[in-house]
Amino acid sequence: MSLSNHIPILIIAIPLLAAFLVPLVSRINKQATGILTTLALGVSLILTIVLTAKILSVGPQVYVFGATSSSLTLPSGLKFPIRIMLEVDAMSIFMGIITAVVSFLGAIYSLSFIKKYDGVDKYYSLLLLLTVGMFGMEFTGDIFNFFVFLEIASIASVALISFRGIDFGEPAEAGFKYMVVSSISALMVLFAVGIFYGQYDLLNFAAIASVIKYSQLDKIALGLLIPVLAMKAGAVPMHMWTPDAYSEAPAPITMILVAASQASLYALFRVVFSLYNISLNALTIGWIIIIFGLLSMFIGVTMAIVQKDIKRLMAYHAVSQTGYMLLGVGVGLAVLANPEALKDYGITAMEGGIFHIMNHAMYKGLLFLTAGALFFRTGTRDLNKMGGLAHYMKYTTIFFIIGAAAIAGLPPFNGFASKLLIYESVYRFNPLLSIIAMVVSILTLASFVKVFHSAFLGPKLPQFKDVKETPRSMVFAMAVLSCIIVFFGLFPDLIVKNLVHPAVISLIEQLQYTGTVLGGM
Amino acid sequence: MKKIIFGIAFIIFFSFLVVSAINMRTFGEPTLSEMDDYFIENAQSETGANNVVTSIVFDYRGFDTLGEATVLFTAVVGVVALFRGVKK
Amino acid sequence: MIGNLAYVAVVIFIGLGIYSLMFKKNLIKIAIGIVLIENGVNLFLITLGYRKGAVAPIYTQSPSGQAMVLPTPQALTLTSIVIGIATTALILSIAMIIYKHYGTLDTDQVRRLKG
Amino acid sequence: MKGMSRIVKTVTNFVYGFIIIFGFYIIVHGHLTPGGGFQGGAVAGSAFALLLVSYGSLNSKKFLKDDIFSLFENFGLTLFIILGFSGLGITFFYNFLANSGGWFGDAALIGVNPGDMNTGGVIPLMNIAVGLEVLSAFGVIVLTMARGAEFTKKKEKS
Repeated sequence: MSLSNHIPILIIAIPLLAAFLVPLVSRINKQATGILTTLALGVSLILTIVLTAKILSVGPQVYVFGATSSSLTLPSGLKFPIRIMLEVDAMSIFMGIITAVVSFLGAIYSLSFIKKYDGVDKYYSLLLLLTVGMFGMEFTGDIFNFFVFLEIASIASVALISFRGIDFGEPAEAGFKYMVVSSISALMVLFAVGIFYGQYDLLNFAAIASVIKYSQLDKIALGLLIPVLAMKAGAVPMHMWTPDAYSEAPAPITMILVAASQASLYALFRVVFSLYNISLNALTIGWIIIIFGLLSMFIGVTMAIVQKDIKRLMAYHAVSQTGYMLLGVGVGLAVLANPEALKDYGITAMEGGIFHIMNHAMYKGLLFLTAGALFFRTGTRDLNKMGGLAHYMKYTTIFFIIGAAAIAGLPPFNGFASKLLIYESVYRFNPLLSIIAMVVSILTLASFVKVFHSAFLGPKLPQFKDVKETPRSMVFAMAVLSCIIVFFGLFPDLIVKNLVHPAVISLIEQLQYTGTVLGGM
Repeated sequence: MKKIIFGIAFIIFFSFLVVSAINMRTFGEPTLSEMDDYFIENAQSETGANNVVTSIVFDYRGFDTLGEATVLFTAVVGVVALFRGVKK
Repeated sequence: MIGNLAYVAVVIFIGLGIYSLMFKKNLIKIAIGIVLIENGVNLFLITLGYRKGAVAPIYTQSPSGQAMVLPTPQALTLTSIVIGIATTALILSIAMIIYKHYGTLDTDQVRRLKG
Repeated sequence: MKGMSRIVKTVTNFVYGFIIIFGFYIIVHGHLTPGGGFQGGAVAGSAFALLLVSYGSLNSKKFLKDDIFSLFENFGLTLFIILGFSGLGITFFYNFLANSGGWFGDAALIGVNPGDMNTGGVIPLMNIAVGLEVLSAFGVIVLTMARGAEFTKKKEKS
């Protein structure tokens, strides 16, 4: 069917078309905007799953814009591509699945969550644009195009963070901080694009990767890209925006923001592995990323324990969990040079790190949705004011237990699966790192027990007596997430073998990435 | 104390930029320009437009411009969403 | 060194933007800093695309027989200028709202989210 | 903000039409002369800023209605993405009108030529769509921020 090789662009174009139509539809009737948004994100979720099946069976897909055929990467005998192309390999479709699932459930959750606010059509339009920005960042094979979609995702998330800004001051302040951080990171990415263009006169990831000579300028471009993308992903030295942005945004948006910051983490891995793969001395860069990871883990957890606002606490945990991913992939990168160590534990470390990205998106999303449910019913996020909610909100309590157990890495849940992979492989690399990781995991469990006790247990408080369970659409979204968490927890090797492993291989083998573009097909 | 850390970070950042400016090829003589020469020669025949820059913006790199228009649309929706309470 | 004096000038321009972003206390000055960096990076892109003694890449009544400047940086800069407008519009509206709720634009007082 | 003096208002009444026409000229001739959708839209957008500044945001509600702007903006954007989709038979942004003899389809003479309007394939249509979108985007942003400035002038501690 002719449309089958147009899937990569349809995943991006359908939510974009829906984003443009939502303001027009809202002139007709208000409810239709929510349904249109959920429909558009549902279609792109189905297309993502179809594309995953295609990529795992056939191999990386390339989609060239405006060429006479969708896979004509090198026009008429040239040695370099001139058009923009989407290059979707196992790693980018892995991130694509996370984006599709998280944004679809976010749209369903906000069907009833957002009814309280006015300007609902603008909210849905921005949500669709944020999803388009994330899909674009993950699928594009062109560095300038990556900058454009990074900017779309940043502006849409800033507008969504300060969505409640009209009647409160704090969301505007959080939005301002996030805007400054994402402007600096986007502009330094543009500066690095300028450096690559100035040297090689090319704008395609794969073309530059095949021609890169790791000159003095390329070291500087790498030196610019790593801190800037780590800043966008919320790693420690520049994580100040994370607690504010995650706690002030509406709950479904926070869940999508977690996936958005992981999209820039994916960009960091893409730059390090696919652009610089063999040419950089992997040990030092690997150790830099490991240090970023360790700092994020430790500082994230220690800051989280003292928090009393439930969403700020979860935001600091998001920072510490990002540390796990950086640790896992950093170890994989550090041993990239010697093949037998790579074979021995490097690949399992990377598998743990990348699998942790998906697990984290799932259980952190669930935790933020439960916090949103509490806020939706009780109107407060302060743990001291909450108490005895387990009596009224039974489902939310169950979902919270599943989420908290998953983040702490308790066995039957998915957090355990990826953390175990990280522990055992990092132990062989350097025992101290894995011990720190375990200590951080225990502290995470401690802080979530505290949250569970102060928010859910305790006597029935008088001011919460009319609190009911959350509406059906919110319960449905949380139920789907917990089913995914339990499923991943019970059958981790099913996911690791045929989803995470190809993603890791597609990151490590640079030739597979450049081959699809320069080698034709 | 915060000022000193910010100062050091600024110095490092700025030295990165200055070193990259110094090492960049000399101004006015692009060492490699095959992609641009291809555009200059073939833009007229392939897209039929005299203005090569416009043919790049709308035909060769049209997806950038779609992302571009989306950025502007996001900014407009964001600004309108921020000031939706204004009744005047 | 003389060959790329243009780049050094552009980089100093970007450095000014970063300085005013990091060390200034007023929100509007931070917004100005971002606009400075934005224009600096656009300028950097444009200076990459210059060819000595070349003419604009447009075929309508252009002096024939002259080389043409590289067109791609101009297309990239066109896109990033409009992105600059979008970020500036959003940052200034957020600064306005902060001013309405906090009554001040000084970053030391706009500090309710702590810990 | 308040409107300006009578002189400025009369000059604006006279001038803003020409600015918009000049903006449309740049949009439509985007594929021949330097310019295009974004630059032309910006020039025409400055005419709305001029109207807003001279008449003030308080009583400019009469002739600068922002729901018409947002309607135009959505229309321009949907036209742009439909042009992108219409090439979907082959690939997403395929220039199906270039050198096809139909609308804007003539092949441009290679090398320096006086410039023939009927060339450029999809590019002039995209120019017009983007010009419309940028024009109305500036209108909406300038209007909303002017009203927002009026609204946030009163300092409330909240």
